[in-house]
Amino acid sequence: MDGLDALPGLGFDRPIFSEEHNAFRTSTRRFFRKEVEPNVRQWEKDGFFPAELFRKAGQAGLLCAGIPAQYGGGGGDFLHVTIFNEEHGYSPAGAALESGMATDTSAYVVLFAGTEEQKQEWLPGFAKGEIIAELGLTEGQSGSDPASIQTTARRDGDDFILNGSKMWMTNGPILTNLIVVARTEAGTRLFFVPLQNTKGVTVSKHTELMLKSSGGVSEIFFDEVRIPARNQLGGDDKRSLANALATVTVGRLVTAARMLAACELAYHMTVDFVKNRKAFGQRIFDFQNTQFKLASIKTEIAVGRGYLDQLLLRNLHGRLDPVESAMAKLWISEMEGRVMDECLQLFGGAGYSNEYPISKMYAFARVHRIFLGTSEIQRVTIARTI
Amino acid sequence: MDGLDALPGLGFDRPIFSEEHNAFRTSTRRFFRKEVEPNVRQWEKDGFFPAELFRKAGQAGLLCAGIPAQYGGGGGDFLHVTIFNEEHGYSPAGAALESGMATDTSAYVVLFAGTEEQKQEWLPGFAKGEIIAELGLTEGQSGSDPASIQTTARRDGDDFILNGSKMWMTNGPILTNLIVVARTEAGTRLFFVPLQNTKGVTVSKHTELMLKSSGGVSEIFFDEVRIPARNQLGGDDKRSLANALATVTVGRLVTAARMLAACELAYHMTVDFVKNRKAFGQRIFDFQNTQFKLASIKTEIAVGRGYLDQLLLRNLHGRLDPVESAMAKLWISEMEGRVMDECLQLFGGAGYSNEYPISKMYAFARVHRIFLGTSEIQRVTIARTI
Amino acid sequence: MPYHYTRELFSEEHEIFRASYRHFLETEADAHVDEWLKAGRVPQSFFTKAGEMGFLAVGVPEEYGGPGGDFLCRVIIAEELGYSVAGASIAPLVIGDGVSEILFHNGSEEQRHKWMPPMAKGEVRMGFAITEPDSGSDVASIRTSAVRDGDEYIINGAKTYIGNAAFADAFIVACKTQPELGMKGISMIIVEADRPGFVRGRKLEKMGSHLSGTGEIAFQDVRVPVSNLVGTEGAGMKVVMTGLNMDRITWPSIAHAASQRAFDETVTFTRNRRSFGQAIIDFQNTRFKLAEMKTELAVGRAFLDDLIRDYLKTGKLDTIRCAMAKIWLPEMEGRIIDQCVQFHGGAGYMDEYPVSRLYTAARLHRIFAGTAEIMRLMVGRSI
Amino acid sequence: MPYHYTRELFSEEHEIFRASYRHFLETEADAHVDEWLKAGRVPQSFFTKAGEMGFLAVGVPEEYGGPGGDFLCRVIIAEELGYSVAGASIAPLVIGDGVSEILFHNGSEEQRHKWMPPMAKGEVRMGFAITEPDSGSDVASIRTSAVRDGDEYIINGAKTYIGNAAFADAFIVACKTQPELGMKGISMIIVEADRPGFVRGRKLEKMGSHLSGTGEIAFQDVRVPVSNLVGTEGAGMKVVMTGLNMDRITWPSIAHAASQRAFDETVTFTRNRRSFGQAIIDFQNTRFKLAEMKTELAVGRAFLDDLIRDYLKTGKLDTIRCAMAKIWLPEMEGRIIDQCVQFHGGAGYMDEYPVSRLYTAARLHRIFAGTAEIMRLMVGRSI
Repeated sequence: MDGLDALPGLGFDRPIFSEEHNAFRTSTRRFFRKEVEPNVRQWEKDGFFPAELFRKAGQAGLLCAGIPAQYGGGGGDFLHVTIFNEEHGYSPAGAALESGMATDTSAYVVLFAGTEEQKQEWLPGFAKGEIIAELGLTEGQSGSDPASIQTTARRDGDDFILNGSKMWMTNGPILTNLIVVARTEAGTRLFFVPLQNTKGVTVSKHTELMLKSSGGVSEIFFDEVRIPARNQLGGDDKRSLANALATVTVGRLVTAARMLAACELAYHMTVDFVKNRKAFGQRIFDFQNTQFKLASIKTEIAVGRGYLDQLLLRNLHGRLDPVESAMAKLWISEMEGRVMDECLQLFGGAGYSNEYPISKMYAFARVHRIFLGTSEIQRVTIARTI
Repeated sequence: MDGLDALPGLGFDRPIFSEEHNAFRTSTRRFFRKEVEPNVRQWEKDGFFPAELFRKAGQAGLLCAGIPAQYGGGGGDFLHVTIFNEEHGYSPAGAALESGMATDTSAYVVLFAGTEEQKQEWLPGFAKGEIIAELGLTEGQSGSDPASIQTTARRDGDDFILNGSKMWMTNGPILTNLIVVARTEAGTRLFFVPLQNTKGVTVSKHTELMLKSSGGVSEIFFDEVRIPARNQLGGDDKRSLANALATVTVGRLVTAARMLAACELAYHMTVDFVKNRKAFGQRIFDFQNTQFKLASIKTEIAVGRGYLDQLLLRNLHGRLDPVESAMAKLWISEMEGRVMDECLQLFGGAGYSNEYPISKMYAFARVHRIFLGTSEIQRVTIARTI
Repeated sequence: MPYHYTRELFSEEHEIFRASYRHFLETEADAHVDEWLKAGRVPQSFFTKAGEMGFLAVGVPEEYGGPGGDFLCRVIIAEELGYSVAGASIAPLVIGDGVSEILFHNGSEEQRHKWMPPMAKGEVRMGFAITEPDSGSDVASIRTSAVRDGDEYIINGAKTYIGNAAFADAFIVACKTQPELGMKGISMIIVEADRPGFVRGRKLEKMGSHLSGTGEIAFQDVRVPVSNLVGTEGAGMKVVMTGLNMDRITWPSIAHAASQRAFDETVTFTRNRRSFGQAIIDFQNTRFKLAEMKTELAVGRAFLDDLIRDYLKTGKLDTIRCAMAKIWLPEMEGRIIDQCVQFHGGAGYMDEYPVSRLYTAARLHRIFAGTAEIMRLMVGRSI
Repeated sequence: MPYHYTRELFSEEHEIFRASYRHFLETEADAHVDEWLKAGRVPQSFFTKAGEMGFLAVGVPEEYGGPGGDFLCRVIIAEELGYSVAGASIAPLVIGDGVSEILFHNGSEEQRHKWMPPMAKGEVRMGFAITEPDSGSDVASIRTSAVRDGDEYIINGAKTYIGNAAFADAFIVACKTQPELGMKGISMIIVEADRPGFVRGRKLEKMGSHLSGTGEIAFQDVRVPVSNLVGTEGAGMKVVMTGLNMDRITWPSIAHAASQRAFDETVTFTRNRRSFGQAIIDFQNTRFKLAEMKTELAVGRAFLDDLIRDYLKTGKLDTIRCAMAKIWLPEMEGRIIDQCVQFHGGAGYMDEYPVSRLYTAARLHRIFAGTAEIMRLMVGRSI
């Protein structure tokens, strides 16, 4: 697990990656080792990790690795984004960053839904880590249902005036932009809204969550916020919302990849722990209960890995049925819940304190069955295909 | 589900098969439709399905499809055997045959452990369905642990004399041969023993099992049974037992394939049922509980399918870690237990009666966590690799 | 090892009743059940003996020919039957004598005097026929009709999944007397099996509980006198309900006892069977799983005892708590017996070991007498 | 909505005690817990008030300065604390007053007179220090030593995961006085926090239960008088045991009450929150899952009531049944609160909703006071 080049998976074949992917993985891992892991405890004390981290990641060529080079991206493919997210999951500091490094998904929103000019104007900023953006969909009472959005954008000459609020905005305190979904006279549209020094924008202090991390979410309020009309994502394209929401597959898959990597990390950490701790004169590993639990965990992870790698490949070749990403998100998040729970239990009292990453990984895992569409919503989506 | 050519899976991509594989699948499916399904109720009444079924399967080219042509086999690959077992699982009459059609695994025992002469002499009989054989490993008190085998073979001139017994011998009443694992002075060896008209061989009436099927298992006793020395599988090769036991991977994978296919069948049958039955004025399908359960089932099956197909491919390319087949057998048999249980529940009272195949599929599934190594043994095996 | 129950809930008299019922099951049922399974039915002699001993129609007072037992006698019968080896095969058949209770509570004096004495003697057995091919648990959608014609009803329709269908001498049948009233137009009518037009349909083969004689019955212009009406016209659902709570403590009690039996069998089996040089019980995984089962059995016992205590105090069973028991105990039974089969290994799949039969019998308990889903609907509505 | 309990187990006097403790928690704890969480500790004023009201060291008789409560008072405290919002943050701290009970049962007259009055007044708090960095639940392997030197012990060693480590005024410390005797060489010795050489180590940050002050303590040649020995030399394990069964009904009681709180919160939340045009509670999946939770709560309640009834009858708690409760109730709590968080959606992950805190607090309950694995070992051995 310690070598930068070793894949901290279960050791089985993953033939989906090229040499170039593996090199990208090494750079990403080095970044987490060098820039994140030594600093994360301090950031927790500071209250939030610095925006600077994005610029460093951009300089290292880690952001927008799957976005075409013509827009300033790395010109790689979907597996590059996946690898970045896997390495987030493989890092023992991963949970302490919350979902903070997953901004590539919002770059995809611009890529999928923006006009040519907008892509050329904004995407390079994403790739450099200068733009830190989120898709602003969820509101207090509406959840993630676009049909019930209350935020409005009213046309006023060459501008739009925004009113409303968005919840659960990851990286709230350091966000530079929000891609706000709002109702207009013409229908529901998206607006690329600068947040810093914009009149009428208020970003709440980040919300107190179950997981105490160095990242977090905020609520963001818009009170008569004036935005130039050219910031309307995709211009007047009626399909811009649908195009933007098509990134949901990207989001679900890379999150599934991050969760699964976190399970593999938890497994290895737990194996290390139980092989080094003794109770009643023998290693904890030597109890049959421990071995049976670990065998079950290893099996579940291997099954999830086999499944997910197949989907990643299918997505790379453009043959993924959208319901498959829903199933992957559903199953892997529920599997992660079981795995983290069992691993924490094998740590005993040590698992509950923050001295080992497992306690935060457990608390982080709990939100995975809720965000990006709850397990219930995924089941509704899947059931529609039956 | 009704077309002979449609894959009764979940409809997702299975790129591992060639056109030739698909044609083999169609033949196999036609065989189950024509030769098995209309007759199985009668065979249940008769007490056992006829040995004739094997000869018909042989004539149709379905047996030993993965065994090299030089030995009378179909000259196909491991995926052919897999397809044969999948089609057993996809057949609504599959559970009523018990494991009865899985004799290809014993052909692999000869292929893996036999001498060249033995392969040439015996394998064509397997392929024609004239030889119906099983590997005789399990005994009353020993389970499947080769170290504690009690059956003995003592050398007497050009012969061996066998004494002992074997349990859980699938197809007992119609078996022509048993590949008996026995202790000799030189170590544990295997003997290809003709059962019919052999002095000293007694085959018990088949055992009363939880699953009431047209197939079944027997106990077979050897009392001073005289066998020519040339029937010693692999001759004096010390590795013959290890070679024979290497077929365990074949057995676990094709059984996993059969179980997973049965899950897919159960899923489709259940969807049909709940879409056609009403309760309280609406279709059973329209209850949210039904939809959520089916969404979970569909997801579990899809995950298992993604996992297993990856392993099948890896095995085809000779890159399978043996522990992976243990994990597949463990996970898919436990998943099958959950799926059959939930499907039966959605059938309600109808699911408990034998009018629908689900009741037998449920009872068949129960043995899958026990045979070919219990779930506990699989966990022990997996834990050794941790 | 006999069934462990909470002794302080029972009187001395109940203890005697329990001991004699247990002895009866051991000698008259467990010892013969394998032959019965081969023959496909329980012989009349069993019922005759059971009647002589006072084990049938237990709740019926002596003046109507019954043994005059109380609620706790019913509980004892459920527990001991659940714990017996034969129970896995015969319980739905034998406990089906709950029909006598329903008929006693709802029937006319004439009906009581006519039916109770032969039922208590084991000479006559009745079935209870509600479910139809297309109705499932949704009683309102039944289609069997009873049309009044003078002093008679003319009955037409078909019923399925009826316990004791193959053997019963008469059935209490749910019929629509006023179809336009839906649920309120249902009446319960006694139909004797020897009436012209009564058709005994197929016996249904099942996964387990092989001796319950489950099957189909049908009515083709069957004429019965109006005096066969149980209770009043349109009161069918009320009649059905009188048996429900009792059913919903009976089956959880059977589920608990059957789980306890499987547990006890498994402790013995894993003590005696060795693997890798040690008794199976001495593997930590075995002990941990057995510890979980023992815990669940204790927790479930406490809940059932609470229901019994409630009944002894109030003379009633709370519908929602019974529904909870009908959810929880059979699901516990499913978990426990599944694990017991697993610890038996291949033996657990062979019918000569009780756990194999207990497993297939248990699967029914989450379905009949109100599926786990219907129970969840009920409890869910109470929130 | 207050906690539902089984009223007939409690007397009128207990009802008054419960009402006043509930009121106390609402006004003095629930109302302030958010400030306390920011400050990172519970203020002295809370303990002073608790002492004045007679809620500390409840089991200690009046002649030793305690309120003289009984077993049921302890149960009431556990239930009400478990049900309160503040409980998720403060329960291990407040219930830590069980130390007084252990000291009272095992201490000398002198120790009782010295420690009980200030503990009952809330002026002094004690910690109970067994676990060491390398010992886990395996008490026999502790290494902290106490060497006799004249009238003193010289103590050296380190303890971790000690509740109240950050705030307690004194600790009852498990030490090896005769290392060669293993388990039988362990003694419990009171160490005051103001002794030279006593080091309060790090406060350990945890997933939840943020106010319990869990942390490390260490001893560097700490000298205490031999009169600080609790009980006799080598009787350490006996002292530990006197508290165990009580712990093992306290935490299951808290687990049940916390689950009930989460359930009640979820019913309210899903009634008020709408999705796709209807209240979340009206989705069938919600009602089915709530029905399961309500069933589990009823079943768990019955088991706890049985233990209480046992105690009231015999004056004792059965070790194995307590272990079963310590397995089953916290695992039930895990299932229920997990599902409650799920039904809250994103809100369930925000600490302003009680279920978020209850979830992280609950995770500890399967670990401390004997892990679920240790409990399975014990129950497994009893088979």
